[in-house]
Order: sequence, then C-alpha cells, then structure tokens
Amino acid sequence: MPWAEALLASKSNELPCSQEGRVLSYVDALNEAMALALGLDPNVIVLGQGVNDPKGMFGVTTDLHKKFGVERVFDTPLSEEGLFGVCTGAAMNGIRPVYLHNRPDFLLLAFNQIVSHSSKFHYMDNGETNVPLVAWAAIGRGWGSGAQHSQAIQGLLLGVPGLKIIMPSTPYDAKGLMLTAIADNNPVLIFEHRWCMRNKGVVPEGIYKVPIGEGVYRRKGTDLTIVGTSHSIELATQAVDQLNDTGITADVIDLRTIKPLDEKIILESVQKTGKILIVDTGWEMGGVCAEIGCLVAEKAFSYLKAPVRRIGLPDVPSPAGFTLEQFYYPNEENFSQVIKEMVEKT
Amino acid sequence: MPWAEALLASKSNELPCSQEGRVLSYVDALNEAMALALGLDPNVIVLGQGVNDPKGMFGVTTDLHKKFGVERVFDTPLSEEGLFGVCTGAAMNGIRPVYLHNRPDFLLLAFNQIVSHSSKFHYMDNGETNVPLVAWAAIGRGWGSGAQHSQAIQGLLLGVPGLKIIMPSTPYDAKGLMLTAIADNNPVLIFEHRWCMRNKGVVPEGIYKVPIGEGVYRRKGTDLTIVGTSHSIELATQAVDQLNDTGITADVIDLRTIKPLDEKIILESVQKTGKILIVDTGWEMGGVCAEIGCLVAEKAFSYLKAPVRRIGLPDVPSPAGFTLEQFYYPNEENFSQVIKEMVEKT
Amino acid sequence: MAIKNKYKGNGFQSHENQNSSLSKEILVGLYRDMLRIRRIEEAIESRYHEDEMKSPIHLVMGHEAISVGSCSTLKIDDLIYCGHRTHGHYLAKGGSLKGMLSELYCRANGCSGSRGGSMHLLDKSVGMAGSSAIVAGAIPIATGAALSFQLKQQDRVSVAYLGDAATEEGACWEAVNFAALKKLPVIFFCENNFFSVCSPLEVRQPPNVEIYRKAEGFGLPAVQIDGTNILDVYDSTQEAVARARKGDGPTFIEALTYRWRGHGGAGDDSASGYRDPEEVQHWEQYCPVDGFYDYLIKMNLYSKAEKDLAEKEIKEEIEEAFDFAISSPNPQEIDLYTHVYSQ
Amino acid sequence: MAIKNKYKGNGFQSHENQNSSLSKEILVGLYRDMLRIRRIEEAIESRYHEDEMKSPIHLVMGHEAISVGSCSTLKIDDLIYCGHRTHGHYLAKGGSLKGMLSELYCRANGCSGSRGGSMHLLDKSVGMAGSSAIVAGAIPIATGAALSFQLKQQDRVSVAYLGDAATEEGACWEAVNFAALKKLPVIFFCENNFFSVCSPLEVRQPPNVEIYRKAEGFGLPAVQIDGTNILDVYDSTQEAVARARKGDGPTFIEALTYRWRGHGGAGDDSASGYRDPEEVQHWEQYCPVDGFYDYLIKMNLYSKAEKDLAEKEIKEEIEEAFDFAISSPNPQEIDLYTHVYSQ
Ligand SMILES: Cc1ncc(C[n+]2csc(CCOP(=O)(O)OP(=O)(O)O)c2C)c(N)n1
Ligand SMILES: Cc1ncc(C[n+]2csc(CCOP(=O)(O)OP(=O)(O)O)c2C)c(N)n1
Ligand SMILES: [Mg+2]
Ligand SMILES: [Mg+2]
Repeated sequence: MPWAEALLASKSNELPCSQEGRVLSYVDALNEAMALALGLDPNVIVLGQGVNDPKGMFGVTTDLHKKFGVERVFDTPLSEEGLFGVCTGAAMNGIRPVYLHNRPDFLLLAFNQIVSHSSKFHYMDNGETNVPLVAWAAIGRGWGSGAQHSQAIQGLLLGVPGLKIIMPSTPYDAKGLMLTAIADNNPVLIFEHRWCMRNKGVVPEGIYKVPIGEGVYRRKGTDLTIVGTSHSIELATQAVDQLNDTGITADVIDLRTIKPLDEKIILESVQKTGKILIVDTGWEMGGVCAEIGCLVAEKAFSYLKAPVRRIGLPDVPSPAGFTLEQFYYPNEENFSQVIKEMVEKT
Repeated sequence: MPWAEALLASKSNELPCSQEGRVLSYVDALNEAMALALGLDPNVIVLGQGVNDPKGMFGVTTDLHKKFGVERVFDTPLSEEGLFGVCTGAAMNGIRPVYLHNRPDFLLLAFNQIVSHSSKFHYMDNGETNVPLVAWAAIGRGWGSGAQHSQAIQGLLLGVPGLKIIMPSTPYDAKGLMLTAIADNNPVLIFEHRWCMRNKGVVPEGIYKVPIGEGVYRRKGTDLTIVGTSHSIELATQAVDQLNDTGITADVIDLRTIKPLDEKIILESVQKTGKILIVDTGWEMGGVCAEIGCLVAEKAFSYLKAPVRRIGLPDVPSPAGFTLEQFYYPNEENFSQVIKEMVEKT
Repeated sequence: MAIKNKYKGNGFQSHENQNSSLSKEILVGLYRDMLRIRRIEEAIESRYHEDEMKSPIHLVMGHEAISVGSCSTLKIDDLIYCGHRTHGHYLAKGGSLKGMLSELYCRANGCSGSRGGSMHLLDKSVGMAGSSAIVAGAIPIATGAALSFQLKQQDRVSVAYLGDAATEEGACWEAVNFAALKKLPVIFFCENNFFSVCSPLEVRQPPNVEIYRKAEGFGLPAVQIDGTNILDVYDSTQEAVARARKGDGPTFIEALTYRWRGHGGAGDDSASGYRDPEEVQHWEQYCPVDGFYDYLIKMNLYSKAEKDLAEKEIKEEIEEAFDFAISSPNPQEIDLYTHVYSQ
Repeated sequence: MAIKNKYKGNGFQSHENQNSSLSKEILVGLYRDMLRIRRIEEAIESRYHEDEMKSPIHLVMGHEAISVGSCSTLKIDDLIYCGHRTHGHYLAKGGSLKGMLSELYCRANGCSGSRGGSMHLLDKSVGMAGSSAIVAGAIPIATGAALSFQLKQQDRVSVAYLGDAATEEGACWEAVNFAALKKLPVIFFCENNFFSVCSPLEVRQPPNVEIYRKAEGFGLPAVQIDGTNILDVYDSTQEAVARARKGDGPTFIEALTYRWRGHGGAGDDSASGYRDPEEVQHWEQYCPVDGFYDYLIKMNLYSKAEKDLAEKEIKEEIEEAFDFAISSPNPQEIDLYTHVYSQ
C-alpha cells in the first residue's frame, strides 16, 4: 500500500507540539493535510457537497480540485446515505475516500451505512474487508444554526463498535489527525467544531502523524482533572488559565479522540487529583461525558475524592435565536464556576 | 381529544402488579393494548411492514386489521425514513400512529427523521406542534441475527432531547406502557426484546396506565442495587433469586423507561445499598449503563461504597454464529459472578 | 462561460395577448402579493449587514411567482411545508410579517418564539404548517399531513415545496411512492433553480434527466412549467389541487426558476465564480414580478397609479413591521427549557 | 383468490425452437450450475429441521436462472454484492460450497468465520464481494466498488442484486442517480418476485408502476426480462456488462421471477394465507431448471444420461460438503474479539 509505506518511511512520528515554527490557520492545516494525502497516494479522493466550489467547505478543500483534478476532488449529489455507502464500497476496494459534510446533522441521514455497514464489514467479513474511509463534518454553532444545524452527535456514535471518532482542537492536531485518519484502515469520523476552525497555531510542514486514541495534557496541575475535546477543552483551558491568580491548577487533558478512548491518561490523572470534570460539546445525557464519568467511577473509584461533574448541553434541542443560545451553551464563566466549586468543596 | 378523555375517565391508573388474575402472553398483551387503543380513538393507526400479514409482527398485530380495517391497520413499503416522516406529519395533524418494525436496526435508516424532525418539531415550533407517535421495534437475538439484525440501539438515542424511550420486561408493563405511549403527545420509542416476548404474566383487562419515567422494584434487598430494563433486568432478577441461598439480597429495579430516566428510584436505592450494578442489552460503551453510572457518580457519590459496575455488550459487533453468540451475550452466570464479587469486596 | 441552464419558459410572452380566466381582482391580487414579497426581501437584504438579524436568510428573489401562484390556489386550512427557503411561501400563505421579522430578530414573539429562526418559519393559523432546514426533511412530513386528511376524510390538500437538490435525497422518492400508492392529497412542488448552494445541477444529476420524469416513473401525474410565469404556476397548481380534492391523488410539479441572490445571505455572489453573472442577468429579464406587471398593463387591468399606491402601502407595512420586531423583547432564560416535551 | 401477479414471460417458449448463439458447452454448463444450486438448496431445506444450521436461510428456488445467467457473463474479478438472499449468487459466482455450509453450521472455517451467517456469505477469491442483511444496504456499496474500478481505470464491473422491495428504499435511487451521473460500470439487477416477506407488491407500490421504468426516469438504460428464462437473463446481462466495460455506464435490469418457498426457512408457507398456493403452482410450471432442461433436450444438446451423471456428481459433492461442515470446529471465545478493527 503506497500510503502506509510512505507514512512509515517518513521519519516523523509524534512530533512534540512546540511553540516555535510556522503558524497556520486551522483551516489551512486541514487543507494542507488533504493536499499531502492526495499527493502521496493516488487512491485518496476528497468528495462532498461543494468541496470544489469557491467556498471550498469553509476553505478546508479550497483549490484541491485544481491541483489534483475533479476526478479525485469532486462535488456530490446530496444523497448522504447513498454516498456514504458509495464511499464504503470504494474503500472496500482500495480507495481512501475523505467525505466532507458541512454539518454532523447531515450524517444522521447516513446512520444506516455508518452503523450497520461501514463499521461492521471488517468484522462481518471475517477480517477480509477493510474500510479505510474518513467522514468529516463541522459542528455548527451560532447565527441561528438551530436545532437541525448545530447538533454535536458524537455521543450517538460512541457505542458503535468498529468506528474511530476524532475531535481535534488545535491546527496541529487537526492536520496530524487528518493524516493519521486517512492512513487508518478503518472508518474514521472527524468532528470539527466551527469555533475551533478560527484558531491559528504552529503546524509543522510535511507529513506527521498524531496517533488516534491518545490524549495530551494541555495544562498540568493538582486540584482536579478536566478532560474533553474540541471547543469544550479549549474553553476549559481558558477558564483554568483565568483561575491562575486564585492558585487553582488543573490537569487539562485534550483527548483528541473519543473512540478509542485513552483510558490510561484519564485514570492516571484522576489517580493524582482525585477529582474530575468532564466537558463535551454535545448533550450531557448519554454522551461522551456519561461514558467517561462512568469509566472513572468503575476504574478509579478508590481515587475519587468528590463527585464527578460534567459540563455539556442540557437535554434540550439547540434554539435558533441569539439570546436563547447564550443560555444554552456553557461559557467560560460557567466553567470557572464549576471548577471553583469542585476545588473548594473538599 | 377523545383519547386523553377516555384515559382519564377510566378509573384505573397505576394498577398494582398483583400475582392474581388473568395470565396473558407478552405478545397478546401488546395486541390487546393496540386493540384497545384502536377501539377507543379513531385517530389511532397501526402500520409497519407486514402488520396485517399472517405473521402479524410476531403476533403483536395479528388480526387487528380484521377488526379495525386496512385503512387503519396497514402494511407499508420499506422506506423507513420516509414512513417515519409520514408518521410524524400525520401525528402533527391529529393522528396517533403506532409504527412497528421487526428490528431496531431498521430505525437506523430513519435517524434523520427521528433525531432532527420528530423529536424536535414541538420545540422548533414553539410548542404549537405535537408529535404523538409511537415507534416500536423488537431487539433480535440468536439464530444468526448477526451484526445487522440484533442491535440494541437504545444507547444511541438516549441523548436526543424530546424523545421518550420505553423498554418493558413484563406483559403487564408491555400493555400498560403501550397504552400510555399511545396517549402521550410526544414521540415515544418502544424497544421490546425478542426474548421477553416469550414471557407470560398477569395482565388486567381493559385500559390501565403505566407511567413513563417510573421504575419499579422487582426485588428488595440490602447488599447492592441492580438497575436496568428489559431482558437484562430479567436475567439479573433470575441471578439474584439463584443467589438467595447464599444470603445475598439486592434491590432489583426495572426502570421500564430509559428516557426520561427515573433518577429518584436509582438514587434512593444506592443511598441505601452503596453499590450499583447497571445492566443493559446494548453496548456498554456510551450507552445506558454509562449514563446511569455517571449519574450515580455525580449525584450519589457520597453514598457509594464500591466502584460502579456495568454489564452490557462488549465493544464488538454481534457475531452471527451460535457459539460466538454464547461468548458475546452475558448470561445468568456472568451476572451471578459479578454480583458475588461486588458483595464480597467490601 | 456560456449560459449553461437554458431558459425553457417564455416569461409572460406565453400569455402576452391572452385573456386569463381569472378575475381582475384576483390577477391584481397576485401581482400585489408578489410585489410585497419582493419588497420585504429587499428590506431584509438592505438591513442584513447591520448584523441584528442573527439568523441565516435564504432570499427568494426570482421565485416569487411560485410562492404566490401556488398558494393562491389553496384554502386557509390547506397546509404547506417548506425547506430552508421559507420566506416566500410563508408570506404567500398569509403568514404574519411581524411574526417573521421578530423571528429573524430573535425576539420572544417571533413566529416560532426564537427557537426556529428563518429556516423554521411557521404560522399555523394560516396553514403555513412547518419547515425543515434538512433538505427533503419536510417532504415526508407533508405527505403525512395528507395521510391525516385522508384518514379523517377532510377536504384538504397539503403541499411540499422542495428544491432540485431535494430530489437527490432518497426520502423524497420514498414519500412520492407512498403518496402515489395511497392516492394522498399532496402536491410535490419542486422549485428547480438549477443550483444547490454553489453546485450546479449537472454535477448532481445526469444530463438530459428531467426531474418531473422521475416522478412520472413513480406513477404520478407530473408536469414541468415555467416558474417565472405566475399564470402557469397558478393553473398547474389549481389542476393539481382539484385532482387531490377529487381523491385522485398526488401531483408532481417541476417549476423552472432561478435564484437571483446567493444561496444564503444578502447580495448576489456570482462574482465568486460558481456561476456566470451573465446568467443571473439573463434570468433577471424574466422577472416574475415585473413581467406580470407589464402583462397587466398591456391587458388594461392595472395602472401605474395603482402600483404606486401599492408600493406606498407595502412600504408602510414593512416599516411598521421592522419597528415592531426591533422593539420586541428578547426571550428569557426560562424559555429555553419550555416545549422540550409536550404535556 | 385469483392469480394476482400475472406471469409476464414465456418460460422457454421464447427460445423453444431457436438456436442460441452460445456453445453447447456453455449451455450445458448453465444448466448444470442451476441444477447444482437447486440440489444444494433442497439439501439445506431437508436438513434445516435438525436445527443444527442455526442461521436464517432465504432459499432461492425459482430464482436460479438469475444467479447463473447473470454471473456467467462476469469474469472472476468482476464483483457482486447481494442482499439477504445470497445462496444462489454466491454459488453461481463460484463461492466455495464447503465455506458456505460451514458458515450455515456456524463453524470457525465458515466463509465468513461464523461472524456473518447465511445473510453475509462472501468468497472474495471469486468476486463474491459482500452482502448486507439490510434491504438495499449493498446497493450503494456495489456502486462504490464500481467507482473504485473507474478511478483505478480497471476493466471490471460490479453487480448489485436487489429485490423488488429494495426499490422502496431511497438509498437505492441515490445510488442509481450517482451511478448514472458518473457513468459507473455497475449493473443494478432487480429480482422482482412480487413479494417482500409476506407483503405483495401491490401494497407497496402503486398499480401499473413498473420498477424498470423508474430507473429509466433516472437516466439509465433499463429493461424488464423474464427471470425464469436463463437465456434472456444471460443476454441482457451480457449487454449490460458490455456497456459497462465500454465506459457507457450503468444498466438496470428487472427480472420477473417468483420465490417458491417462504421468505425465510424451509418449505412453502402459502398455507398461512398471504398468497395463493395455486399461484405458487402456477409459477412452478415455469421452473427455470426443468424448463431449460427440456429446451436442451429438444435442441439435442443434452441427454438423460448426462443429466443422471450430473445429478450423481452433485449429490456426492453435496454430501462431502455437509460432512466437511459438520465435522469442522466451532469458533473459540478469542475469535469474538478479533477483526473489530483492521490494523
Ligand atoms: C440533508 C442536507 N444536506 C445538506 C444540507 C445543506 N444545504 C442546505 S440548503 C442546500 C441546497 C439545497 O438546494 P435545493 O434543494 O435545490 O434548494 P435551493 O437552495 O436551491 O432553494 C444544502 C445542500 C442540508 N441542509 N441538508
Ligand atoms: C431496511 C430493512 N427493512 C426491513 C428488513 C426486513 N426484511 C428482510 S428481507 C425483506 C424482504 C425484502 O424483499 P425483497 O427486497 O423483495 O427481496 P426478496 O426477499 O423478495 O428476495 C425484509 C422486508 C430489512 N432486512 N431491512
Ligand atoms: Mg436549487
Ligand atoms: Mg421480493
């Protein structure tokens, strides 16, 4: 497989995310990852509604079709269910599709293909079939996205065997995880967050690999552990930084991947701090927070010094209007409040 | 609304589930519930693939079309997504559809309608629209159902605001909850389990109501709390009964509904026993077990004396073959084992 | 770049010297309703840059004949369901302008209480029954409404408005099949404007495939019409409505039209390169509003003075509605939690 | 109860006195392959009551001409994808009988390692590439395989087998549209047996609607053929394959046929009342296997003695395969956890 070989040949593995180097926007980092993958392996294709239009999927796919041709970078009919199946069938035969969607909400149309097909063929076919595909979508928020254009559905998919689910927060990880996802031989879902996509950061040139299933510490501290991904862990980091003056310090862990879940890093930190706050961009009920909260109560119970806490969305659809949105989405202040409560109550 | 009036007029509310009375099979109990609802309210319709064929959806709908006509009890094209939308549109205009599916797996085709439409219209339409619909499916198990015909997908839907999700275990509850679900003004999903459908039990005649969102104690005890629904709680009850000789006793709580969740009964029991085992027919990861485990770690932490435990399915698709199935599904023995471990370790 | 999507209709030429069977009153009403929608859209567009309407907008300029021509054939208790491009249908069906603008301004008294936004306009009092921002999402729902009419033996019709891209969603054909099977009183009204966001039809459906012919294959009477010609829209919808009321089942109407503005937001975005600005200009020649005005003048059914009066009244109505919306209260935190479940 | 589904083909009458352009060898091979599938299905059926094949079965008796006629036009590296009714296609494409029976007996060496069961037969070495127990689930997948051939510029074709009910799933038309748009080398082969489990076509699709005409509306060459006549199946598939290889894109073939047995399990279930036993008898007159035998005999291409020999060989093969399956080992607990992820 030219892809895997090239990746292995490239000397880089997990690069440390240093603060020096070239600064790139999140969107450009993703664009670069796809361009590299397209250049490296003729079997990589990029498709989705409007990937080759002037908007280029928020800029993520801009001009890729010019470099690699409209045979490999192409627009699609809407047909989310059908096209997910098409990608699965192509992937089963050596193509590595990267199928982009404006919004995770549109993946709900493809759940039959995602849950009962793409993620299951390798198992049902006794290991004889691989499905190396990447499905990408950007969680919407604000400006009236509303109940049908802002759903962070990662929690709905967490239980599905055979899937991998990535939720980056930095340009560095966005690029590295996209490269790893394309090289992976399983169906991988990448959920970006529209608000992370405004970020800039240091991004190495060329190919590097951020491993799927491994979290990283964004801050180190002692009072509590905060885990999560994407825009939520960004907010949490900001909240912790703001609390610096008060003397509060925390382990802030960006999981980057929610399936497989990096149990090790979570348990290691909780063992030290005894307290955990779990944050997610999705609904609290039955979602990522719930899984991690339960995991800790199972496997780190003896270290826990206080109730686990979660910050996600209430059991309510996203409202469209601006004012209601302010009440719906937890903000830095809500985070600080909870962190302070957790540290104070001992 | 003729329906609501009739229900309120009928003197019966929550009937105690006595051991005396008429014994009915689970399937007949469901059939009776639908016949009563069809008889009571001309707006109730029953539809689904094969509801009026000789097999009558495992017998659940047998002969209903003969009594109530094929206008109101009718077969459908496959079209799960489209038909779920049709039911939603009809429900928005005063019909009370009961849409039956052989398997929850087929509801995956309708996730767009379930998650982004049916459960959200009431909210998006500022309370002006009601969607009183019931979608019913029977979780498959055994005889090679395999990865695509045995999925217990309740965990995937737990986070979705606006939905109600019912998972009965006894004929009494199956009938009472079906009646309540049809009378409810929200989209309600009912997940039966094929193995519960073999059960017989005491079922009162006529209309009675089992409230959505309320669990019941199946056993009372002191050593630990076991919560769950459907076939899992049945297995757990059997395991506890078998352990009687050893002196172990447990609170066994059949939640009957997983959304809304009866937090009160769970927390009340854990407060007493300090230990909880959560059981579910679905995948452990990110499912019903996870939600309840996290809930307890949040809200009953100070009462917890031991790690929470969960018994569900491993993070693996259902295999088709008989031998592999025996390894896949937890059995009474696995339950006993975990219960003993939990009681012994203090 | 050549004009790719050939204009297939005739504008008002097809009716140029032809008397309509409709009364003067009705004809003038049709014109006034289109003019009103055009002016409302222009007003929204002109204020959108203020960033106070914190809602995506999908302007209907170029589509007015469809909204007005079809809704005019419906009774108040007939129901319509829409996608994301709702403004025209909402207004044509009689939806409250104040309720709409309040919704765009995210006010508590918006037509969907600031929970829906511009893609979920509704006014149930006039039969604007709902909309979905998920492409094709409302098609099965409109079909279900028609099922309820049939079951309740009501003399009512429902209409599903859908774009050309909605016909790429399988659920569209599932609904069409079911409607044909059950002979439901529903009209599938496809507004084919040749684009889905920036994607032209030819990258989404094979050349030489006609959308209405697909519907024919599914067993529906189907027709392709000039969507800029309000009389064609009126006539074909009226025929479909009559068929539905007689119990003869659904109809599929494909109306060719064009969206003058960008997919979302204010202004034309042709300069970005996905379509030829000349193509937009080409279609603007067939303005559904102005073309019909010329017809009315030519047929001596209307006068410049009458139009000026209409413009004045409309302007006043719009100003009042904006003032109303802007001065309306925002929702409260408690509103977030209501209506998750119905009692 | 009248015979509802009128038989539209002519059995072998259409070829009765007509020479086929195929060689004797090929013709006899076609017959033998059908006979073999029939005998295998009979053997499975006769042993199913033993409850040792703990797998749902969906017998293909009545459909043999479709499996054999179409697969015979394919090369080994052309791929087929199926739904739940897999036995015939699996065998016709050259799938291992031992692997299949081991799978039915849930053995570790089953063709899908006892993870798939009868609805997920596959034998990748011969191009039986996969199947889905979700109706219509494999249609987009086969289309994706064709996309891979096109992208890799391979001279290969893929076939999606689907039932009449699969055409009620929207994903079917999404795949058809995409295949037509991209001119993919895929054949949509619809086996219209007029039933979905116990539901006749007329409660699922409107009267007078022909499935192949729907496909035509989507821009595909489409044809309706007699699915019990193997020469018709062969010819039309060969034409479709040639079109695909030339780069002219997909074809939709609707073959009318009938399933002799119940939807699942052993035996005919007509007595339960959902179809008239007479209807089954009516169709049994057009046995694809026996009808073709009569033709071969009439054309002097085959003899009773040759048939007897074939029967004997097939019988031996089947017995050996059953013995093999039954004496094969069961999977181990550790097997449960492998192949969840690919490395
Ligand atoms: C299922 C789904 N896929 C994609 C989108 C994103 N989207 C919003 S509007 C739109 C264009 C739809 O085009 P069409 O149906 O022709 O309507 P038009 O905008 O031209 O009126 C798209 C692709 C969506 N809302 N829903
Ligand atoms: C999406 C989905 N819905 C329902 C079913 C249940 N089911 C299994 S086979 C079958 C009949 C399909 O009929 P058809 O496609 O005509 O194939 P046939 O069995 O006649 O060969 C049905 C409804 C399913 N497997 N998948
Ligand atoms: Mg369009
Ligand atoms: Mg069939």
